[in-house]
Amino acid sequence: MELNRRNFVKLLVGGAVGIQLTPLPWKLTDDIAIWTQNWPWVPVPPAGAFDSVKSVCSLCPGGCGIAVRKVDERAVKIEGRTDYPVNPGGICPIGMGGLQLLYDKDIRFTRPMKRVGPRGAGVFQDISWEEAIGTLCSRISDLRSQGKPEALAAVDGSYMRGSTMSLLIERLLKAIGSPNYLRTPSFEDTYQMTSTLMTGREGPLACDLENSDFVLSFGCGFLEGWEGAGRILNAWTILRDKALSKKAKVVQIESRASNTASKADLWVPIKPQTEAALALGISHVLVKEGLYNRKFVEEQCFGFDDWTSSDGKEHIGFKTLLLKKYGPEQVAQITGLKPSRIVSLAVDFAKAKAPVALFGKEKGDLNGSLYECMSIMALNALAGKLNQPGGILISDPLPLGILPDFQQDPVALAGNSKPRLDGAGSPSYPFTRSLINNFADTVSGSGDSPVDTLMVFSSNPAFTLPDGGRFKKALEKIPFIVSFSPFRDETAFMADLILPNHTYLEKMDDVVWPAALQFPLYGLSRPVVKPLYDTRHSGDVILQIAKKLGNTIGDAFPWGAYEDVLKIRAMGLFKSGPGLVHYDGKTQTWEDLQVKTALKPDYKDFDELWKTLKSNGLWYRPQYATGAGQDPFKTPTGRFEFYNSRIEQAVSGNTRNGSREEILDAMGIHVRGDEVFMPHYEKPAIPVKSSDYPLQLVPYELINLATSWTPSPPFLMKTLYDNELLKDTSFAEIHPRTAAEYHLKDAQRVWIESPSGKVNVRIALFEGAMPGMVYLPLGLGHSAYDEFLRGKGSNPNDIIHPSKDPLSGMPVWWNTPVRITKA
Amino acid sequence: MDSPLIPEGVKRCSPKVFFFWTLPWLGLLLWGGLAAILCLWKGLNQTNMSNIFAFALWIVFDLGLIALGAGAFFTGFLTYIIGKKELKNIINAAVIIGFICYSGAVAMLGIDIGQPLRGWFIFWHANIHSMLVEVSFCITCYLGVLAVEFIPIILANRKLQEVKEFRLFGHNLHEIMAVFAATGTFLSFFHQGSLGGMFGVMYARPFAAREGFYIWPWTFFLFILSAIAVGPCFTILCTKLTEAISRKKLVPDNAVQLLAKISAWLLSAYMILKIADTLAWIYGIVPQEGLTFMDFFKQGPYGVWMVVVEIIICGILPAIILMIPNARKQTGWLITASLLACVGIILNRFMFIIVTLAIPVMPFTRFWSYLPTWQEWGLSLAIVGYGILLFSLAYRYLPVFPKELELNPNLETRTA
Amino acid sequence: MTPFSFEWLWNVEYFIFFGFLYLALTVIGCGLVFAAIKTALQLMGFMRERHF
Amino acid sequence: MEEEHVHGHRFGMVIDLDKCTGCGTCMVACAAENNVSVRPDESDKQRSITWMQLFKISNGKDFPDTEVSYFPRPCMHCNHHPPCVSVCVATATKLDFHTGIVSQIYTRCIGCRYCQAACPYQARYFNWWDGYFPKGKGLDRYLSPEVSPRMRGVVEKCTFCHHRLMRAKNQAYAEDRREIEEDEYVTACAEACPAQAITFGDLNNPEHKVSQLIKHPFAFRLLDRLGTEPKVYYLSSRDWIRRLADNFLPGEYHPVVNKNWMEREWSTKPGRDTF
Amino acid sequence: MENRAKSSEKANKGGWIFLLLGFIGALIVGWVIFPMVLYSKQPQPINFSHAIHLNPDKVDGIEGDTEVERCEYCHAFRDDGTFVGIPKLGKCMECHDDPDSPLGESPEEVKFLKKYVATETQVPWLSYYKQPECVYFSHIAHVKMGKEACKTCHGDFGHHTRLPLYEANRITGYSIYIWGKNISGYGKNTWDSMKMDDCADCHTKTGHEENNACFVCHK
Repeated sequence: MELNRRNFVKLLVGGAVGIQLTPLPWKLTDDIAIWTQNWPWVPVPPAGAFDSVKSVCSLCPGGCGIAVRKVDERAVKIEGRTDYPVNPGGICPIGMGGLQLLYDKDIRFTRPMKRVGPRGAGVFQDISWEEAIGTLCSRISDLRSQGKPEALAAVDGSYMRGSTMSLLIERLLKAIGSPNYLRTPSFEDTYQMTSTLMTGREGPLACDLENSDFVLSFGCGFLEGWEGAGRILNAWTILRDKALSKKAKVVQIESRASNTASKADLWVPIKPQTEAALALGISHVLVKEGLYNRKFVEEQCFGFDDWTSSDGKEHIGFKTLLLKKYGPEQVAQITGLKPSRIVSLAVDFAKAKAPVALFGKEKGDLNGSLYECMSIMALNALAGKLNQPGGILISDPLPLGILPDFQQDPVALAGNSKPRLDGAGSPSYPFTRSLINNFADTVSGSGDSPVDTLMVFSSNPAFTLPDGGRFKKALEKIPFIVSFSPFRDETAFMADLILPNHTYLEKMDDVVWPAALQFPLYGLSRPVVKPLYDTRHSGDVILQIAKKLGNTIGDAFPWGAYEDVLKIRAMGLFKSGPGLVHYDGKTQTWEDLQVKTALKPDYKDFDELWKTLKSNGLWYRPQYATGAGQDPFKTPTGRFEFYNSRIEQAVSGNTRNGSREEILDAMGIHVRGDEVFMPHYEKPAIPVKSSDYPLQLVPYELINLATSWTPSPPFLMKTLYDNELLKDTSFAEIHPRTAAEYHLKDAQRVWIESPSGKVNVRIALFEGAMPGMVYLPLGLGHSAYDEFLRGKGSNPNDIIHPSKDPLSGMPVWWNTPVRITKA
Repeated sequence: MDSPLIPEGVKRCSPKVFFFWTLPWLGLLLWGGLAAILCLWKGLNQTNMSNIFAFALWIVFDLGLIALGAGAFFTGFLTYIIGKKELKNIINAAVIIGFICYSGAVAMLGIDIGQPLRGWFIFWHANIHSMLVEVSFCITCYLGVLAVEFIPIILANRKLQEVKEFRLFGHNLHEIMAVFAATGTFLSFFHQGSLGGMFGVMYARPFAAREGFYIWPWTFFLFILSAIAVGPCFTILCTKLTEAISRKKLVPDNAVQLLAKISAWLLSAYMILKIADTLAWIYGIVPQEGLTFMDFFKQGPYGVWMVVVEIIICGILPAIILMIPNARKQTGWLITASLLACVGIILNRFMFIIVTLAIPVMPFTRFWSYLPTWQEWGLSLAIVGYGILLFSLAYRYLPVFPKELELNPNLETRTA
Repeated sequence: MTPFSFEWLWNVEYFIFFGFLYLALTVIGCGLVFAAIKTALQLMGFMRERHF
Repeated sequence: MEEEHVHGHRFGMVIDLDKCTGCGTCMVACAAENNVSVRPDESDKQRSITWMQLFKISNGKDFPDTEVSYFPRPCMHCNHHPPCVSVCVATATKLDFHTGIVSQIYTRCIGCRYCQAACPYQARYFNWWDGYFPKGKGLDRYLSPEVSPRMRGVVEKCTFCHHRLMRAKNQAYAEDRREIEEDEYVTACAEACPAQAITFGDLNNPEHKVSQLIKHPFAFRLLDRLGTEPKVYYLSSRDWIRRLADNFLPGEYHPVVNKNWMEREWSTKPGRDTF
Repeated sequence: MENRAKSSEKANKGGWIFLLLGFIGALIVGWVIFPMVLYSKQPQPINFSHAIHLNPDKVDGIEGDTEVERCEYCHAFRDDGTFVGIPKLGKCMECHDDPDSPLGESPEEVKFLKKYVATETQVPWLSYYKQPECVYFSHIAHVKMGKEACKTCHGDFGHHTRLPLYEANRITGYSIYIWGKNISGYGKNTWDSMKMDDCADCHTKTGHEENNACFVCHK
């Protein structure tokens, strides 16, 4: 009866049987399964009250309306607004992923900081706002006391020209006394020069895509994010609907079978950067066949026929130039097209009721070529489709309130009178406002940097500039760099002081005339969530800096907060005439644009306008932006100028600085005679032996990758294919035959090498790539941000070897000679 | 020193030798154990399985094991239901092999699913239309049956026999073995079949899809047939292997020969039906879905050669060899044939799993390839190690082969 | 699954499927219990154990 | 299971491939709406989770006749005997006859992946890892409470944003309605598409746009001849795209003749094979 | 051999007791000890008396003719049809607005005013009836469209003067109200447990089988 082994076994057996008759084993089994259903490490999103906050997206010039879905204080989803006239409900993938730019802590600066590690390492130390602003101010005062305020420079990358932030930045520099206000180049710059020169109007590009029936696109990446996807893709859909019933047609002129090229009704593959020649070739046919708009050309254009100037000098006209140099055969030679194709394109263009020829490569967030842009403008003019339905609309800038003038003290006056470091506006580049690539060369060129302090606003030039890394080198020389970026980007990593801005979802800021929109619109974003961290609106920071500097500078900024400045701007809109602050989402703005009936504003007084603007983020005038309808041209001749008097003045006006030859060389213009002053095609000078670099690098953009200063939301990495990015390597698209020449297999690792450097990528064989070209996607190859982007792929900008665009002097980023070697 | 445990009168190697013999297999177990822990702890990202290769090496192993383990139920069926007395001399071995295969398979499945702790949902929330449910039900039940069939063999151990309870219990169980054999046969028929059904019913996967009878696609019956045809071959292989290693005769020839003969007939039958099925598939389903037979082998390493090898070299050939009495009487031929048959069936399972998944169905999707990680290999091989280990132990300590003494009289004297 | 679960459907498929499952389980169970009881009886001497 | 359900709703989708620009907004919208986590390396396409996936296709012609296009592929919510439903061991996925939506219950799924093997559209995704939400990184701060985040080891897939149907119903109930309007229930991808290529609605309701669109001669379905009867339809005027939607033996495919394009309206020879 | 057998026979006498002992022990462990160990108990941050608040003589302002309406006064529906659940502090402060002047004489209220109203911090209530993350439950569908009384699932909570202890399953973290107080999982009232089967049974009984489709209650 003792508890021996045998009985113990019995005890256990009894227990084993008994326990089966209790809930224990069964409940445990169940509960353990339930535990796996509620693992503590799986996040449980807190529930709450749902809400939707209306705002405007400012991640690109597109300026789409967004509605942010919120649960209590959390933003959980971004959706497109259906009550916003730019984008009926849809937005682009980048905007859709925007919340990650807000909440992903590792890509943001959460408070002011100063650099402690070596430049580029991204090692910083927290400091207070007072200290941060103090440091910058004392630096500036020192410069002023040393009498060289011009040693202060600022880079501004805000998308909209004339946005209030840009205004304040330029104003601050002026008040301090530095002319060195720089902008990152964008296609708007090229267009604005073109427009100013040919039409005398300075408004932004406004094109009436929705009403076109023949879109001749010279490399515009409509489906790659051209001028903001929200509106353009909707226009695209409208064109598709018309296309099915053969009412409209899109022709894409591009060297690669991009999405746009593939989805267009016709793909015209031509050699990169011969677009100007093709445009002129088409013009040639129009003129030769008499298909151009005689009335318009005779009544409203200047320099079409040969003419004699007041001094009795004979000048050839645009017509003669076209007929002489741009016959189909000649152009076919240049572009690699069949002459017949050029003719047929011209015929279609002429036949169409509302044709438009458009420019701006890829997304249009990089500059274009001035003469090319002019040639295409000229084509539109010949067809007489300027300010016509479906065409390009010549406009004046948005009538925003102007900030009051202010006193400059002697130091400032002295500083402002100094020449710009980038030579913009100088005889060599008379029409360009900013040449950041020259700036970089000047800085790295001179012994010790002429710039002491550089302020960087909403831009990431160290990554986005197509300059083969020149700007990055320049940064290394600049003693003191201040970044206002909200993101831990490449440029910020070079900075000594960080004054982080809010992200676009945390602040109120303006979107001035969304890119390429055909009617004037002013968008106002608002904070959809309270700022998450100790960041400050750069607008307010500028005001605080000015206050601290005091004197005339302080007086130049009499406002308490950034919002006050915005209010002044809005006042201008109110004064400028009727407008609307509501959009019902039904009436298609692009349909009743021609209605000339006087517009009745939907606000009583300015207060109502301002209140609604702040809550609804919208002011617009649903009418053609044709300024003063009748005579839209404000050129010296009052006409649309094929022969450009301003260039003429710029050249002849400067002959004292050297012979005409020298000046033209300085301008980078190789043609001579009257051709200089007219749209023409110049074969670019390739700086290197083509035998060393037999291939040509053409960077391209993807709509699902952010290529400008804001990082790509991690979500986008899901949308990349594994022949675009594999692990940490990006791909170069080349044609199978080209690959065969170099014995390269698909997905093979190679070096792409240009005079400026080399990148390591894999090969992606693509039949749609033009033989002899190498296509690299922009937007990859970050060395900053967090694990989602850092070290993923290579950045073509690092090896782009830019030549200077004639007359504008801007970087030519679309043809870099390269060679390819196995890695 | 473990001599009191060893069956009376038989000779076994010294404990030392036996210990060293177990080492490599213990090693495999260790490797597998580590892999298993990793997979349970960190999840299946430890493997190279993917959304394309949802099933992979482990499932191939599972199906292989279960097919080869079919010897147990079929021999049991022949012994207890049909009453082939001579098979009594091999039934124990068959049962143990069966137990090893099934327990191994179930263990692997437990790790192969993403949420092992919810495994019992299969039973509690069963979707009776799923072939896999049928499989799970029958496999688990049958594993139970095998355990019950295994118990008397364990209790027959010399030491355990001394305990009266065990002695009686074992004996009583043995008396009603026929009942269990019957149940096992029933269950096995269904899960072997359902395993085939699993792939046949994937009608959206043209490579696997098959027509069928009522709810059962032809693969259902083919898998049963192939399993009972090859199971005995595997039993033969194992016993022959044991004989080779222990260097003595363990099973009277009549038993082996009987099994071989039955295999021969079944294998032939299977081959005929398999070929018929393949043709019906090539000229029926495949064109229906807009494909040709050769389309399946356009991409990737898997070629038509696999089909040829499976059907001719590993199907018809062994069938013929086993069919010829003089051939199967020679150990060499017997083993070759059995081996080929086993390889054939594994190849067959491999094609139904890996190749089916590797072939994209959407015309614009591409072919993906798959290589197992060390974790996957580890777990798979661990089952092998576990099997050998268990069988060795059984052979050493249990009277697995009743006729061992008879067949090796000369050794008797030398045992202590 | 038992007929008490809401997922249970009262149709023939369920009867057949689970019928067989529970049948198999019962047979195995009964087999074991039978052997066990018989052993017990024999141990307690209520039942003669055949000698072997 | 076999029963055809004419009663109730039958929600479905029509995707116009002429309009689809391959921008990927649908993919992002889907991931953002449904709490799909992003891993540091999403280039492992065999394991990355994209309920809505864009397949890039090419007509395979050489320069300059090359053309690319895209197949946005959500779950097809097969209407007839969905391959995945009948094989699921734990009844974790079911076809609801009253909505036509194929549900997937993550807490029921045991991760056997049989459904993945059975689905020819690669529409099902296994959670090889736990969601990537490092502590303090903030990636969990934009998660929506309307969709439960998944744990490692279970299969997930497109649900036609079922929670949006629930949202719409709640709204309707609050307004004393039982039925919901066409525009009240739209999937996140359809709503987000900037080119409005995706239309969503009730295929059983003749009023709804989808049930008209599917009658268009250009309408087709993916792998139609398998007999899965997807509730996702596609439209394309381009022949090579329609041909890629299914497997065809030589001579089996019959092009849809598009009269509009046949008349040579434009003087330029269009380089498209639909002409 | 022989005597060894004998000794074993001897030791066997009364062996059955142990068998029985094990059996009974197991029963006790399974039915008594296990439930005690399984659940953790913790009190609510402060006590709240539904009874007082629902008693028109004690508290006025909580209007509503039917009981449901009175419940909805605090546990309200939003305009989009979603359910507030346990009201946020703001709702309480509609009446308890002044931290220094209690409306009743309960010390708990003083505590509430000092600790939460004064500092405007939300009360960390422990929700007895919280369904797990995987469950989607529409109150409006049941209460407004289905005309179900609150007590059908929540029991007669309106007459509690004290909030019961919050008991959570240590393994699953579920409130005991989900599985039910009875460890065996059985209960006689509709509100005794909130398992999936309970929902489904009710759907079936009330003739809404279609609502047993998975996605109706899972998200």
